[in-house]
Amino acid sequence: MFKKILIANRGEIAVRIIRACQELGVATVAIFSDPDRASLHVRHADEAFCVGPGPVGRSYLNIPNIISTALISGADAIHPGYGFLAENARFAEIAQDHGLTFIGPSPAVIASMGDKATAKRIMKAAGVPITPGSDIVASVDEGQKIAEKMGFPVLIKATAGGGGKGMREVHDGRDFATAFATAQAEAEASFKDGRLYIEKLIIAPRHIEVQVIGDNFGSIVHLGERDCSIQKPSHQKLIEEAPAPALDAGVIKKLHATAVAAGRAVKYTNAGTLEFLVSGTDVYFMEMNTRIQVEHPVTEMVYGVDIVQEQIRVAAGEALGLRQKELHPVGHAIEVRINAEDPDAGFAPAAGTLNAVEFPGGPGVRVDTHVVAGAVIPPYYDSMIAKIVVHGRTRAGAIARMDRALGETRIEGVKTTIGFCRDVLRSEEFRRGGVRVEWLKADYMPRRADALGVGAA
Amino acid sequence: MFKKILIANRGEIAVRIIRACQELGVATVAIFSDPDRASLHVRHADEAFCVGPGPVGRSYLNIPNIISTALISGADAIHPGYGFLAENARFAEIAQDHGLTFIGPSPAVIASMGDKATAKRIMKAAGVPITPGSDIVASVDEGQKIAEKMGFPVLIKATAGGGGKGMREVHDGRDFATAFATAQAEAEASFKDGRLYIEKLIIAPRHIEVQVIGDNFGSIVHLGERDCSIQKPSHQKLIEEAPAPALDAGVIKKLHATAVAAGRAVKYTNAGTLEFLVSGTDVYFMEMNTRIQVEHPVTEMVYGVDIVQEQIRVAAGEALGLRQKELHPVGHAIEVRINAEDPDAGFAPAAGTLNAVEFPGGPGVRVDTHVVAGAVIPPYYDSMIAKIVVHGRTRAGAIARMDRALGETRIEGVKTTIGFCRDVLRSEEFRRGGVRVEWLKADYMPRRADALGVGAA
Amino acid sequence: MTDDTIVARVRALAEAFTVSELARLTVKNSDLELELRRSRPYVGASSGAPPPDVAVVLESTNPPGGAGVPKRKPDIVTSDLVGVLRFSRPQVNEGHRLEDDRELAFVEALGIRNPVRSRGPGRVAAVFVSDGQPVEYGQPLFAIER
Amino acid sequence: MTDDTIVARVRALAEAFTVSELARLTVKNSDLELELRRSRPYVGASSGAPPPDVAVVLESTNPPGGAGVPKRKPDIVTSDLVGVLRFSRPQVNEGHRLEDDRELAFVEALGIRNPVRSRGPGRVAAVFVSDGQPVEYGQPLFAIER
Repeated sequence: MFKKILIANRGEIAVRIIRACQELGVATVAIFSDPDRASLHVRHADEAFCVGPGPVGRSYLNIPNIISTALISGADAIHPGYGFLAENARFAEIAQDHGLTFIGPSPAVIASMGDKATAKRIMKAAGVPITPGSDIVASVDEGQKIAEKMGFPVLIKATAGGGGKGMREVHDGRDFATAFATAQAEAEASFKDGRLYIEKLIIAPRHIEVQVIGDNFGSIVHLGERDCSIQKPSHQKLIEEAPAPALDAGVIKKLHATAVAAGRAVKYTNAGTLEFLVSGTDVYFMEMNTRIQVEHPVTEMVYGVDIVQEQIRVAAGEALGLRQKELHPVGHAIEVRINAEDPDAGFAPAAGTLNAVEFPGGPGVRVDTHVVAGAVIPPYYDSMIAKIVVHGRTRAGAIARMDRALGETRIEGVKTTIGFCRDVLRSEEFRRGGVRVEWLKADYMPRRADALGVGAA
Repeated sequence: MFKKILIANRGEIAVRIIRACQELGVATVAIFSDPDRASLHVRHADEAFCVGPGPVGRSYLNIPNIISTALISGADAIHPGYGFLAENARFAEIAQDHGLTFIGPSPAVIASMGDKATAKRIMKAAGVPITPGSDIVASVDEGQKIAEKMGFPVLIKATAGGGGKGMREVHDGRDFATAFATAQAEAEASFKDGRLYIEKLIIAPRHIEVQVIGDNFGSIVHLGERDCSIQKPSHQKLIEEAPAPALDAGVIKKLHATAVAAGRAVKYTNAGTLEFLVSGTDVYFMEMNTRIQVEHPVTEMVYGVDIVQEQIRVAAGEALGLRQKELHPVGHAIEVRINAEDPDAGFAPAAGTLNAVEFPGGPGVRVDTHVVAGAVIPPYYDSMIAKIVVHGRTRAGAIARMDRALGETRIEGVKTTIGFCRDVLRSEEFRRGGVRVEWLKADYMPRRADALGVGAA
Repeated sequence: MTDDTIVARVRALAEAFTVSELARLTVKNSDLELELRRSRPYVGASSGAPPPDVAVVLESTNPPGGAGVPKRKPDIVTSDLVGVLRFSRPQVNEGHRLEDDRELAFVEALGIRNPVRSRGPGRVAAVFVSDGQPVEYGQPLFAIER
Repeated sequence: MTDDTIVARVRALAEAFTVSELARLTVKNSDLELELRRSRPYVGASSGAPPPDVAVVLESTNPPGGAGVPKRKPDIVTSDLVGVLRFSRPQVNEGHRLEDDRELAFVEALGIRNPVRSRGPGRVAAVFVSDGQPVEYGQPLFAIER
């Protein structure tokens, strides 16, 4: 086991990692930027070094200062958390070059999964289902043939596309030629580049992801799936749960098997997540995240596994202590992200001082945060200030518990997502379970804006 | 289900019960005494009524005011929590007479289990093993015979006894006559009453208790055992855990079966606990507590069951939703009681103002409390200010987690049990598991006092 | 001092007094003079007897004002019980003069009418409650100027 | 103002300045006059270039004291890097007069010696660090009176 780990991150995830280290008996080194001096991660760590001013480029992305901190403090490993340098293969390499263990997969795997095209190619070769897509289509006739073979509906997309320009959904073969011509004309006009390709249209997909963890000896297990379909219009996740509700048992089995097969194919080590779009019984690989994720606690709660501790253990060269046969989810877990932002004003971030901070407690409630009353939310970083996670025997019990927990939560001084998320949890669609990714933006938010009499985001 | 429940209690258990009600969608009425006006249970409840001044006789034991509060607020049930009126059969009866459901067993069961002699007689008749004991022994010869039949070691006790006077341990039959004579002389001298009786001496017992819960239709299940052997010299519990460590599987099975059989014998309804002394593979019934217990969260964490919600459900006439076959403990849970008292001064209670209050968070940590920063600990009530409960996959993991959690806990303004309990958790004996009840007082505390250079408690 | 402050101080002192062995307690400082007397001996909370009555005399000791005489603070009559308040007939209102000690209202609790008395003559300075209202322990009901 | 307060204010202002597009920033109020200048153009944090140097001039604008002239607050030279501090030879000590801009020390980080310069002549008013000490970003190293 490591003697001392440097945590190359801030916020709740830095606190989370320090907790895992403490429980493993490993000393911790925190890094912080000037405005984070009073943050909980600085207080909880054994040592803490200021690595730069507020802007991330000069502090949390300041590779020389971070590596230097690791070296002068005598750390033997670096945990990158999520965001910042977590999926920076170069950083992982530099760390290794300086004799520091990077707690994550190999730089090569980080790099290949970081490039979406490479990742899809590798996954396709490993037999993982990906969204079917063509190369550039030379003519409308060729396009028609490809689309017929792919099966409708399809999406005609401009290679130079963006913002929906030069994009057309086609649900019936008879409409293909017209749609192709319109898309081409629009692409020409918008980008001066009329080249098109065709992709299978995934109808009303849900965002389902599977947690995997592997060791250096070829063992790899999955820790089930998470449903992360409640996303802001910017596609940032807002509410996550495990297991995925209202999902066919066969699909769940397929997701788990696919995730483990994909992990094996890339000889994956450490914790990672395979993100899928799920539509009906169809499953499509989107991307693989080669790091711990914000929403990992819902998995921890249903599997009773400390994923961050496992990350550290396998990085230290221990064999995975988890056996797939012994891993069964118990009950249901939900996470709500408390962000300092105004959901009814397009989730505009709200910097400021937290005049009052009170978090919930009692049975089945977990709070991960780095703030206390009086904390200042600096403008430089993401707006998440806490994660409230609950566990219940049933999904309905977990929803009731989250409603109760959010009712106990009090944040004063900045607008937050608390009330918005509480309302979402109370909606009939969420309670039924299994909403598609677009639901929040396309259905829920306009309805809410109408009810509140405010402009839609 | 009930519409509105009055919580006839204060402190963390009142908050705990309000949380269960909220998750069940039941409205809540809090009662409070003048000095508890700012307590969290008052803030979290839907309604709150002051029922009297600080002294418990005029507030939390003020039956007329409590029943009147229930009636004028339109409550249809009363949850008594623990302590105060929780095991007062008369209160349960009065509540029922006023059309209020008392959330607990029937007044008759409360009364019979509340009288220790009656409880032992009933349990003995039901085949539950109790500490063997004789009636008054007429002569030394009769005593010798009884002792030989019981098997040594035995305890000779004065019927008028107390404080160890007139009490003698006898480990060998040859020493009986002398010990009997000495005890008799001592009892005569101390109490002017030389009558003696003989009890089997339980060697180095552990305090193990079993949680049961029954419904109104004859279903009863157990939720496993808790080890509560870490007790203050006053025999108040300080650290509890589930499951019991270092305990023979056969003994555990016997405890569970005995508890369910005992519950069935008294037609037990609602939640209750059977307390046993365990010595080697021998098990002796001590008493049954006919209420929720302080340490119920360790059971909740390993079984994933909300015991307070179950109490409310069965009291509302629902059939028990728990099947014994589906109830399996997962991992290990430990509870530490944070009391406002000085462990190194005989656990002297410390009233005062909590200048700073910070509780731990993160994975596997549960906090039950009624205090926030600035709270005043009134002198009228027990000194417990919070319970920190942790869950881990293994006992070692749970101990490491508790150590971490206690390290994050900060209470300023009064002395607390935090540091003391942290030291106990770090001791070799606790880590090995299975210490006897007397260990803390007889071994640990003198050793600690020596090390600290302070007088033993 | 606001009325709320007075009520809070009276409550705190009355509580300390109630659990004490004292028969009479007098407190004087710059802005408050307060005397607490038992109307009958304290018999203990656990005996099931009703809590002892506490008579409260409040008097300002501020330097005399424009009128040349100290203005007396009114007595606050509070509820010892949780129940529903009912006015006694004839109903007293603000400004009403009480010739003698009389029953102003009763707190109905568990079917029993518990009288609330004026504890002597005076002028009803304020009525804090309405008929049929639930009241809690210590809740101010009437203010009486002596 | 204590030195700590000055350092904190300088840091906050220097940070705001660094991310701004400004070439020069002057702040004056009752007890502090501060001027920030870039020694070379700001090229952006993500370019991999070292962070821009910031020259700090601190001057008290308190009314003249007994001597009749304002006493200048010293410049605080801080570390831009995390590393191990080594004094340059010959080692400067408190009271040392610097004729010109010179290298006072270097911060050794990742095997590279990063010089710490006096940024002009002056008198070494304080040395806050010792040889071989780990230093963090923004840590005060020397105070120089101009």
